[in-house]
Amino acid sequence: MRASTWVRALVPLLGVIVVAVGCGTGGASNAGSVKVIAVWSGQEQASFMAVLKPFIDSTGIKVQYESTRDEDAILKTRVAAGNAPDLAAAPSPQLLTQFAKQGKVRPLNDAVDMSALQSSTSQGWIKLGEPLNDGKLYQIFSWAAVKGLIWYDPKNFSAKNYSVPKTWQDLLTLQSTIKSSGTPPWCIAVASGGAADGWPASDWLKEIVLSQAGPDVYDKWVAGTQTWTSTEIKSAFQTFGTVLGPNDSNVYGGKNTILATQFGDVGTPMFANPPKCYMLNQASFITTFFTSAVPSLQAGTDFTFFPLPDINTSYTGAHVVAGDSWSMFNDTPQARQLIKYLTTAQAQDIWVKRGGKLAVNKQVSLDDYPDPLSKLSAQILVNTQIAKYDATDNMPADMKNAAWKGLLKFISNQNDLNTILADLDKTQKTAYTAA
Amino acid sequence: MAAVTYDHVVKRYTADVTVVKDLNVDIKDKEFMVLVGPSGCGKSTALRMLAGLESITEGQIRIGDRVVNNVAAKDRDIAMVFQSYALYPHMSVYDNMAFPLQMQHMKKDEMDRRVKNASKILGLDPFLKRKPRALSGGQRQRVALGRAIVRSPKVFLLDEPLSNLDAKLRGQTRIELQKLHRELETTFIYVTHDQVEAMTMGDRIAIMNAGILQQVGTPGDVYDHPANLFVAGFIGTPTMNFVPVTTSDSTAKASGFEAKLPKSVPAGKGTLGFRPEALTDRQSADGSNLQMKVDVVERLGSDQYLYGQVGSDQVTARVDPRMKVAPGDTAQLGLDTRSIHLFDAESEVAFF
Amino acid sequence: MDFSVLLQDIPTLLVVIIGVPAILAAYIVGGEFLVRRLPDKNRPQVRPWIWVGPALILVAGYLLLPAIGTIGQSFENNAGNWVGFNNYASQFADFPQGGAWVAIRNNVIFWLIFYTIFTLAFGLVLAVLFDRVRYESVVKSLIFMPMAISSVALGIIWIFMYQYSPTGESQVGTLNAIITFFHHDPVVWLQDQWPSDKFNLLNNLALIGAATWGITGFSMVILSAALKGIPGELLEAARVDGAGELTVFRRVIFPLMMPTIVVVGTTLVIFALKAFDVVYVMTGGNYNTDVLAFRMYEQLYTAGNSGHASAVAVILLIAVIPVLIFNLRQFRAVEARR
Amino acid sequence: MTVAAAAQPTTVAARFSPGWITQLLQRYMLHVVVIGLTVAWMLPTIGLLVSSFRPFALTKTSGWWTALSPLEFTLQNYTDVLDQSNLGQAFFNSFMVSVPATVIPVTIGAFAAYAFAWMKFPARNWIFLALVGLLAVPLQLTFVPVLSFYVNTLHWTTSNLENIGIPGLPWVPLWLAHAGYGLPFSIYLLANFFRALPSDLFESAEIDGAGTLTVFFRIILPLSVPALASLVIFQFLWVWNDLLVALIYVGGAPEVAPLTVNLADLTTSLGQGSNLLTSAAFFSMVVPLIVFLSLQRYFVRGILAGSVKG
Repeated sequence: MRASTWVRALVPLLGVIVVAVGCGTGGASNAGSVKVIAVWSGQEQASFMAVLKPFIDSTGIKVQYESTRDEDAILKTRVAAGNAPDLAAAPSPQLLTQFAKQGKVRPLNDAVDMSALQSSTSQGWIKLGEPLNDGKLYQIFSWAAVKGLIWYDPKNFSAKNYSVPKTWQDLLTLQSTIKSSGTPPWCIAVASGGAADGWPASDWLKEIVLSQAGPDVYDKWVAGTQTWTSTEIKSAFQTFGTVLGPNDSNVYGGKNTILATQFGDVGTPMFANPPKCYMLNQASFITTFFTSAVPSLQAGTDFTFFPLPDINTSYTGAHVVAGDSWSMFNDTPQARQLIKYLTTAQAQDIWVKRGGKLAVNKQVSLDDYPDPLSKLSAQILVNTQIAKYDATDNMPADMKNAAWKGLLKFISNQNDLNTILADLDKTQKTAYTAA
Repeated sequence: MAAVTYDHVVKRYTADVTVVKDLNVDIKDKEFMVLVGPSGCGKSTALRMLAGLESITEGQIRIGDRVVNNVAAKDRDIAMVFQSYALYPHMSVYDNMAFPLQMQHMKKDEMDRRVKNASKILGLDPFLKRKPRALSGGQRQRVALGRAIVRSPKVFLLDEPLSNLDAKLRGQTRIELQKLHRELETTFIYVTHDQVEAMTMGDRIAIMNAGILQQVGTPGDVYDHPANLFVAGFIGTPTMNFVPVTTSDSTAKASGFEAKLPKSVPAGKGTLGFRPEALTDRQSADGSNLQMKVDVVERLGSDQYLYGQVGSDQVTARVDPRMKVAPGDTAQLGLDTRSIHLFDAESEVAFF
Repeated sequence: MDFSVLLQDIPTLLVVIIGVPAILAAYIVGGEFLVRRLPDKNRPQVRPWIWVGPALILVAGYLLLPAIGTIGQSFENNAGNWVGFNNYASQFADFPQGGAWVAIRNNVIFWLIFYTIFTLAFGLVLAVLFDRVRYESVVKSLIFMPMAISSVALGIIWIFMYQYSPTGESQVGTLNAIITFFHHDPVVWLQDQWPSDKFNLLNNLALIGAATWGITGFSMVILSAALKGIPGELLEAARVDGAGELTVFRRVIFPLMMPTIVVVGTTLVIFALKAFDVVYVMTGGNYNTDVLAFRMYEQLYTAGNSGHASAVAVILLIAVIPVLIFNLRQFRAVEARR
Repeated sequence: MTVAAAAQPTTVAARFSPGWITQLLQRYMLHVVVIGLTVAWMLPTIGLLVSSFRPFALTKTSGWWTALSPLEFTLQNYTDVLDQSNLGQAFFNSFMVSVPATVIPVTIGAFAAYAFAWMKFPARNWIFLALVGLLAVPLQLTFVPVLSFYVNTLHWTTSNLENIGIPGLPWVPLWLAHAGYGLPFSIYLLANFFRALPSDLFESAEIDGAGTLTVFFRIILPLSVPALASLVIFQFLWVWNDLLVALIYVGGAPEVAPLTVNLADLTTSLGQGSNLLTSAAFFSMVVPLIVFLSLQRYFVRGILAGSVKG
């Protein structure tokens, strides 16, 4: 066949394409739209969509929501390539702070009604949104979670006549009482599907640093000016060591189980009969894992929590919190409208009612929380005297990862502490300048 | 239907690798020309240059009057049968044969007629729907021929087409090919390393060695009057006897005998050549007789070959099968000096 | 759940399914059409570029230029200032546990050797064995099945397989269930400290095993295609010559499959050097299971340090060079045989 | 064969060995080995399959092999996936992504492989080597430069491509990306295959009057069906299962996001709903398996047999 034959054969095909192209559904939506990227998928995405619904209905603005588990990679690529979304929410403000430093996100001072924000949100949360300390607001927090909650099964406690510890000493006593009864007191699980392994252990450390060494050390630690080898941080590790016990003997299954178990499965041994451990430390969201693994569990009767007792009484009422923060990459009217909406009690209330999150906005009524436990944690959030944001989440990503990995090493061999801390110091030197 | 001319053709791959050196051959229209030579002598390259599969470094190749150096293979009006047959494995026998005609955009009925015709000539009718893998070696070979025939080309090129066949089939096919040549009345150019094929099939033979054409001529010519030592040794089985001699005037003195030469030659060193059939048990009239110490006796029924020593030279003789001789005997043999050859020791060119 | 959209948009799908190949065919036919307008002499000079052109443009745009940029970036810090070999120095610092050493060891020793050999060997053995049974297509499809599983799902499956519960508890993970069935203590596959806590082999092998499981279908299918390309007469001839089955395999099948084995082997070596998914999903590079591609990813996206990331990527590219030299020899040899 | 031969130690024969036992062993050994290996290979998949039908709570406390006693199966995981994901749209999107992203690199790769295998041009071997070397480039490194080229130079983003209204246009960057990333492997595999085809076939075709195109379409492609089929499968699988490249180039918007993105979204950022991934994995496997099974028959014995061998 010569070329001409091929050409003849192709003409009808090309015709089809041209016709198809011509018939394509043209036209863009004129109502305007906002592109949003966040990590929420699955049930969380459904909740977020419910939050957005009244906004879309009233303004007609289309919200193009993209969820991604790999937010670091996706967002960094998009932003670097100049294809940033209009708004992004991140579970770790550090990512957004990086963009603030690079000048990729817009200050929000004009975008939102600052006076309204100040009246509805505590100063601490607003302060967290000004990471560059230049008086400009780069991030706005919408929902939060309380960390450092010690979960237990009240039926187990009453069966053995254990009482909820009020002081750190009480906790240590309870710990050894339980241990001497033949059951390890704690359940700890730090696996998180690969890359994020280790973060649940950091919850312990952060809480201990804040409660033992106080908010100033905590802030310096986050900022990278408090070395890991300093006595304060080192003794925080050692305190965590007393919880773990020698060779992790205070924990169900020892180090192998701690390292190999997914954090969501941490509660399963506690609900076994007889219980294989009595307590675990997790943030407020862990309840959904409890109930999906053992659907018969009832909040309040089968599990409840007490806040981690204060280690150093001079810092009473100190708590680590975490939350979702928002940044604006493109200053469009639609983006402004949406971020403003997200600060309102109306918007935050919707997710609060659906469960799993606590509102940052003080105007959200405590009565809107769906169960007594979330109400209790919301109360802690509101009443906390010293609220500090999740330390590792606020460190540069490199530092954060190194800290998580260091904790994994610490769990596998507590005797390596000095080496681990020295390595972390090395990372600390580079991580803060790199980004 | 066309003559083919190689005119000072050279094929060079790199500066120091020249595979065909200054090839000059005129192949007449409708001639069956065989290119023969040991493997690596450049004969296939010469054929592939003609086919248009290799570029020509220097010189010209003409088909008819047309210089084809820069003509694409498909436009040279030739057909080629490959040693491997090169059948398209995914096409039926029919499609294989029709393929070149489809390439010419031939009308379907004409194409059909030609394929049917070729398949009849070659006896392929029962196999037209089969794929090549369902055919025997001989049948595949005929399909390859058929694919060449259908095109009615000006020139047929055959590159060792029989080397993949067994001995018996090869003999038959040799005859079929000659018949085919007569029927088609087309120029055939046939490449082989087998001198028997060359001798039996060629109208003329072109013998090549190391890229150089040694001699062109009819089989008889080449056999009886080899141009040089190489041709003499290459053509004929068992091979010609070569004995180093010292010549003076018209006698040649070897280590074990003396031979009378038909012509006088300058005195010096040379190589005397004679075919086994020139050395018989009949005594020579001119007294070129010699004694052979027999090592091996080979009886073939119609012939009897003696392998042995004459003086210090290894020699083969063809004697009457009735002659009684055993290894270890000394045989009295006569050399027929009418059919001896003498080659220059240096240039290896034949004096006669 | 709504499949109606699928039906609704089928015309679009058809346009794309027909249109894309049509455009590609139009390109090559059109290109050839133009080539034929050229003088005879120029055609062989122009034609190859028409045929390789689109491929070269795409590869240059998506891989070559970014790769060149990467090499440049590996000598710069984040601010774009020239830092010489500093980025490399920090990768090679603190032998044997610091910098990129663990990743280099895992990639260049563990992954390169075990992954490549396991996959080739399994693929070859399965291809040869399956060639001799009539239900070949069924077993082949079953072995191939893991290929159809995405890396995320593959990670989930193998986290399942390797799951660990403390000694004495009922094991949920398949492998530990088998092991404890034989009265052995359960093994912590992914964290194990064997043979020593600075030199973990077992958990690297566990990851490599999971990756091998996923990719063996690939090597089996290609090797099996090559095996089927070997003419039966050749094997019969060898058998007639008195060769045993092992000899037939060693002396006839294996050499004839060699070109294909080289292709598959090269691909696997490169896959081994690029290993990422399994590590990312299953261990996150912890417990001495780091690999270069994952380290690069972490440096790039987590640490936000493009200089370090680029240096790691360049190390990875350099590791491929021996493979390239081997390939160059291989196709020179093929060329010489023509 | 090797196993069957090895499984018959000669020392046993000396003691107790009625001939028929040895024969029986020998005859069935192959099948035992083949089926044994296959079952062992499938164990992880079977585990996943069984788990996908078990209630989530049970999978946390007991192994999948205990599923028969007590018999407790549920379709919950499957119905949840159907309810929570937008499978219809996602399947459609996946097809819109995978088909062209397979066709383009395989076709363009075949063009180039033909040139690399059978045409002469300057620096041919070096370009080819560079291609193989580029196989090793970590894709993550290329995202920013490529994407910024789209955005800053061509002003192409998914949403404005979508707005033009030509069907398939939003996916064009993704198609080309997959083509770019898949081409080195396509070319490497095909060129090696093409190179192994007997040159006599092409020369014969050339004399028969076939042009470059005819040789390519009527001889090379039909003869390379096994290689093309394998390549199509691999490229299709790679694209179908890809998550990261899709997220980078088209994003996760439901109108364009392929199945992988959709299924990954079934779990929350904290990992809740991971039970759905078991059933989701099977949803995502269906199409690749159909593709494999339908192409399977092209891996036939000896497509070259009878072409050039005596």
